[in-house]
Amino acid sequence: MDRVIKLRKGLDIRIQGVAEKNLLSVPPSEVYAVKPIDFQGLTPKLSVRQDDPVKAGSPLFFDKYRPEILFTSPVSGRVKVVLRGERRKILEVQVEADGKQDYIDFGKGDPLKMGREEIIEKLLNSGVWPFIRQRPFDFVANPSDTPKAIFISLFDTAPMAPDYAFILKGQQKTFQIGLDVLTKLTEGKVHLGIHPERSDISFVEALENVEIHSFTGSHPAGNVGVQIHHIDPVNKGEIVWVVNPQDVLTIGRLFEEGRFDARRTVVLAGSEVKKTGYYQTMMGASVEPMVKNNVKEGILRYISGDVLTGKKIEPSGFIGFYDSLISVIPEGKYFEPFGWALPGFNKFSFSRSYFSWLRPRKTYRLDTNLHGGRRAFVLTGIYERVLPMDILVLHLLKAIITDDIDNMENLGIYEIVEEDIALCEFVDPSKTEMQKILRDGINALIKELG
Amino acid sequence: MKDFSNAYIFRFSVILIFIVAVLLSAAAMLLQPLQEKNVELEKKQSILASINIESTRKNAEKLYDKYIKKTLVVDDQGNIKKGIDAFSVDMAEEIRKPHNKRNLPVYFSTLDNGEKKIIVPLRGKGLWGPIYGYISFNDDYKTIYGATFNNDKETPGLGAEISTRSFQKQFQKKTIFDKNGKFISILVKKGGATPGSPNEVDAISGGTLTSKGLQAMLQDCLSGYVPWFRKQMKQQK
Amino acid sequence: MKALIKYVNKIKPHFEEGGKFEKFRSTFEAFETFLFVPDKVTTTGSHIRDNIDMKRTMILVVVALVPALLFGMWNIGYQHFLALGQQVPLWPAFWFGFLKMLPIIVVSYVTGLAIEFFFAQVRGHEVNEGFLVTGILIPMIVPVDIPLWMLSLAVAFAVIIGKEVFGGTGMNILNPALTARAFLFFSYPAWMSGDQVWVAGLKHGLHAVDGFSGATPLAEAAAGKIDQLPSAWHMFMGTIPGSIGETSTLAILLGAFILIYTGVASWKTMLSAFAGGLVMGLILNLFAVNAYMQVPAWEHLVMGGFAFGMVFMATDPVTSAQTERGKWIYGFLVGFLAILIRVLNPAYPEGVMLAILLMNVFAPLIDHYVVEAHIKRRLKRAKVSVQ
Amino acid sequence: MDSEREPLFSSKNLKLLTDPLSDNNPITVQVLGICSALAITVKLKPAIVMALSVMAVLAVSNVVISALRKSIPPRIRIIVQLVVIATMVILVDQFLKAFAYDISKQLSVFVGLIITNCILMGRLEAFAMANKPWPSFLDGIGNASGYGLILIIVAFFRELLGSGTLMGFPVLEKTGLYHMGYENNGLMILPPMALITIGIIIWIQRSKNRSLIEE
Repeated sequence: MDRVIKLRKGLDIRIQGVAEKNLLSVPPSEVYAVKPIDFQGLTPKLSVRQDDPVKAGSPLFFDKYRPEILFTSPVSGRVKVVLRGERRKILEVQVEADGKQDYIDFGKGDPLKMGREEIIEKLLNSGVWPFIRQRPFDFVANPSDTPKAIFISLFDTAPMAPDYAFILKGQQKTFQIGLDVLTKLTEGKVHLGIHPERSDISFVEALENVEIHSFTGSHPAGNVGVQIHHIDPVNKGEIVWVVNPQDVLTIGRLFEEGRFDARRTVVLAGSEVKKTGYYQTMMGASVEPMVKNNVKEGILRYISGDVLTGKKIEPSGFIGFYDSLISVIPEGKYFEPFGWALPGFNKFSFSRSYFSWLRPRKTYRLDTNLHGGRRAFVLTGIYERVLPMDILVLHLLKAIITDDIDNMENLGIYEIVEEDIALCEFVDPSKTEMQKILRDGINALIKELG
Repeated sequence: MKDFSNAYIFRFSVILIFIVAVLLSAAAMLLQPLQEKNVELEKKQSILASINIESTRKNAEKLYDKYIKKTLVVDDQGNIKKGIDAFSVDMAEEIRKPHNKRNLPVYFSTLDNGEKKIIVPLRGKGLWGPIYGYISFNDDYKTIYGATFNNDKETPGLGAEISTRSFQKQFQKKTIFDKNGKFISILVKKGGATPGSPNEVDAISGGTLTSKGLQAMLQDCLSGYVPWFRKQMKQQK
Repeated sequence: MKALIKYVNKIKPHFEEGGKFEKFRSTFEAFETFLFVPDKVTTTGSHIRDNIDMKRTMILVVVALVPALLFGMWNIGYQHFLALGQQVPLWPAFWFGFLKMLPIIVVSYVTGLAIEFFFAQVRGHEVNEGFLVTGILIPMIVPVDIPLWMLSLAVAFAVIIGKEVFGGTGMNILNPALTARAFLFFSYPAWMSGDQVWVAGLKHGLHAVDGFSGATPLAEAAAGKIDQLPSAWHMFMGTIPGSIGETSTLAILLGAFILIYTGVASWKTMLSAFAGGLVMGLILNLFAVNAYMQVPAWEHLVMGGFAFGMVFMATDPVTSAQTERGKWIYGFLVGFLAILIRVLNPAYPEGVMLAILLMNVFAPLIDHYVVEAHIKRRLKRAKVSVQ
Repeated sequence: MDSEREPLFSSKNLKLLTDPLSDNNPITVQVLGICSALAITVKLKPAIVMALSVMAVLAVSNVVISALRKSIPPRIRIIVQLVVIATMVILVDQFLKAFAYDISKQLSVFVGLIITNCILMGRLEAFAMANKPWPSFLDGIGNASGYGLILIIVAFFRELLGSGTLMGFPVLEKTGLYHMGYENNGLMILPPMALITIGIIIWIQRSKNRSLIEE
């Protein structure tokens, strides 16, 4: 806590619809889903068939190339359907809940007294392991690796993101157990990134076996990738692991209660939501009970995750595996006569190219309109202004486009994942699909590395 | 490939060199007179141009012999230098010498109507390379009858305009002395000559530096002739 | 407006894949996006996007050019009537200049856009907005009496040879507007230099009153007539002969403010370019052997096209250095060379054009070294962390 | 001559002549000999003379080297080739100075620089050293024509647009274009324009002939 890392670059998007801080309950969902597409680079292989009965913690599918990594059901019930997309790609495995919530018992345990192997086995068997992801590349961690450190960002700066201080309140004990588990997994330290103004200091101060780092600044200061970059950057050949704060709780509960307890607090936010707030629900739950009769009129976009990096879902879709936020914003399918020429008092922009800079506190009802056509890269210097990392975004992207593997490595592809350049994509006047380009680059790199 | 002995290589080289040498010397010997003639013809054409006589390569020789009656070389004191052929003086070398060492060629011409003209060569520096030419005077030794300038490297459309007839025509009837008989050469005035001025011509618009070079050339080359010109004027009186 | 949207939507299918006018898709797209911000929504990646797009960016540059443009129009008239020995009020002078300027702007846009559309059509990509700026920049850096066919030819040359040969906007190495000017300068020097081209009418036989030379301050300085330079105040305000948009440093600074404030152009490039010019000016002052070299360094910054070039040309994001560190180096060298060429080269009174074009060519090299240094720093960090 | 031998203009031999004109043009495809192309294409006449000079030098050198190919010691073959070219170039230069003085003045050092033209050394080494005199002769003519063709195209445009003349004949003046305000393009006279013209020729050639675009 001695040194505060001040990040000056970045942008807090002034979007309307930030959730109010009240805990709300919601009728339980009837159907739950685990979506293989939530995991980067995963080739799923089913271990259940339609209509098979499952318990909370029963495996639904596993990683074809690392069969020890299981993905398990959050509830007990029956496999309702396996949804497939193009070329029979598995999109969702839906489970119809029986309402009884029978758990598989994985046995309680004190992580501090357990061996590393034992802990890993417990995590793998229960399906909790996939909550641990690795950097580079944002894949599910490989149990045979030993990371040089593990990072947790205790605050999220993305638009309308949940306040973890509010969610974690009172669950310090469980959180500490989760941390104890993680300390056993790495040779190095477990690092916790906090924001002095947004995090609950008393909660943090009491934690043990963890290194705490303070950050200040706008989005993406809360991105764990940005924090890694400033604490202990990932170089070629190095691996670190990252875990979301709520998932530390899930890990904690596995050791505390001996079962895969999928409860999660999910924020419902967005300008089109009538009653925003913190809903007590489960991972994989349908959003339908939350949004039904709770959104405004119009064509809307439902997003599991934040508006910069989340995935588009249906109004009856499911909460993503790693997500604690459901955003609902208006679709932007409309024409705007001479929109590019108007003064634009009502148009949010990072640049001062519209007169909206006159009112620095105003918030905006942002929609999904692209606001322009796709063009070649023309402007320079703008991307680096929203990325508080020592990375030349434009040159990295150009290296990816030209398939220049050496330069991708040299320019830092190991350090960033989609969420880190989401803001660059947001501000880009050329409307380039940067997140997609980056993922394509990572895939190309992995193919090259073999 | 075949392996050749050192001796063979040596023999081969000698024979090759011998053949080449014979070939080249033969060509040089046979062609040199023609080549020198070409250089000479060009010079003659240029001299003729300064007295406003257009010539072709074919008739230059004949016209030159017809119009150029006499040549001589003077020094910058106005004395005639004996034993030097005016035509073979290389101005490029002369302007590198100090004024008092220069050989200054003079050509005398008689036109069809019996008028006598005096021609002197010019050479100086333009913006990018040498500029050169000839200027002819009436036999009052001060009024210009004609002038011709050439250049190798001036900017086309700007400096290179000095080679056009329209620019050269301006010099006709100008004089290199003022009313009081003081030598002032010809001034190439940027922005246009004062109307009616006998000593000024218009500079080339946009070709300021070439124009300046031309003025300097006139000043430098003509000044050497002034003493001799004055002597001739005195004799005429 | 509603009816128009409806109409556009009605004819749209014809231009989409499989439609009967599929070939003209990019032309349609250009017109559609000109009339409206289209109804395209995000599909991948970020769900919300900034309101700024290339059209907005480019239009802001045009807005930034407006003060210099308006001043230029007035100055055309002012200089013209000054040459006639008349003093006229603001509006007649402006009107005269406006009428002079209008055909130049129209020709520039029509030629350039026609070619842009043609290439977009042939290559099947979108029409790029870059020409919105180039099309107004070119008229502002030529003399007022330029024959329109020459201008049209220069625009065509700049767009085809300067841009399309390299693959279109974003790929070009040389600034298109300056390419056009360089084309004119070398092709038709009589129309781009000398004392008669900078004031409307002089080239066409207008007889100026005595004492009015029509020469630009740079031409006076190059000719060694330092004492005849207009006062620095006049040069700053811009009531001097010169290319249409370049004379008023004040109007240009206003534009610079707009560009920097909206973040469209790099303040780093501008600042370092002015610094570079100042440094070279001071060096020349130090070793001055003639009157031109003694001209105070700061006075160079208000003379000729220096300010215009540094603010609007050197900052072109495509042809300038693309790394932030590179921009410092690039800008400095542009300013430095501009004054060097201006003062020490006898043939080209205005060095700004050549300096920028030259540095355009070297910008990728500067970037290369900046990126190399960046990579080296990153690799070093890797070694440190291993220990 | 004798009927058993391959005919003088067999299709294979014809190909030697025509290939370098476009598909394997020494300037636009192999990008050789650009330097002289820049310098002497301001006017059509010198360009033609240059083309003919190169043709003479290349054809004769090709024949000479081809005839001697079996007796040239490999170790000194480059020098021998150079000597043959240099001799030919000097001869051509001398002839031009004697019989075409004006043009030789315009060509100035560039006739001499034919010696360093990569096309010549390239053809001698690649073709004449391995083929009989007659095909070598055709190869020389063909490559020199390919070179000359580009030179002449470039010079045509440069003289027409730069000076308004063709072979010194004022074509544009006759059309009355000048009265309409047209002016000659000074840039055409400057060396960079030759490069740009060649660039445009390459551009057009490649967009017509996709096979020339390398991966």
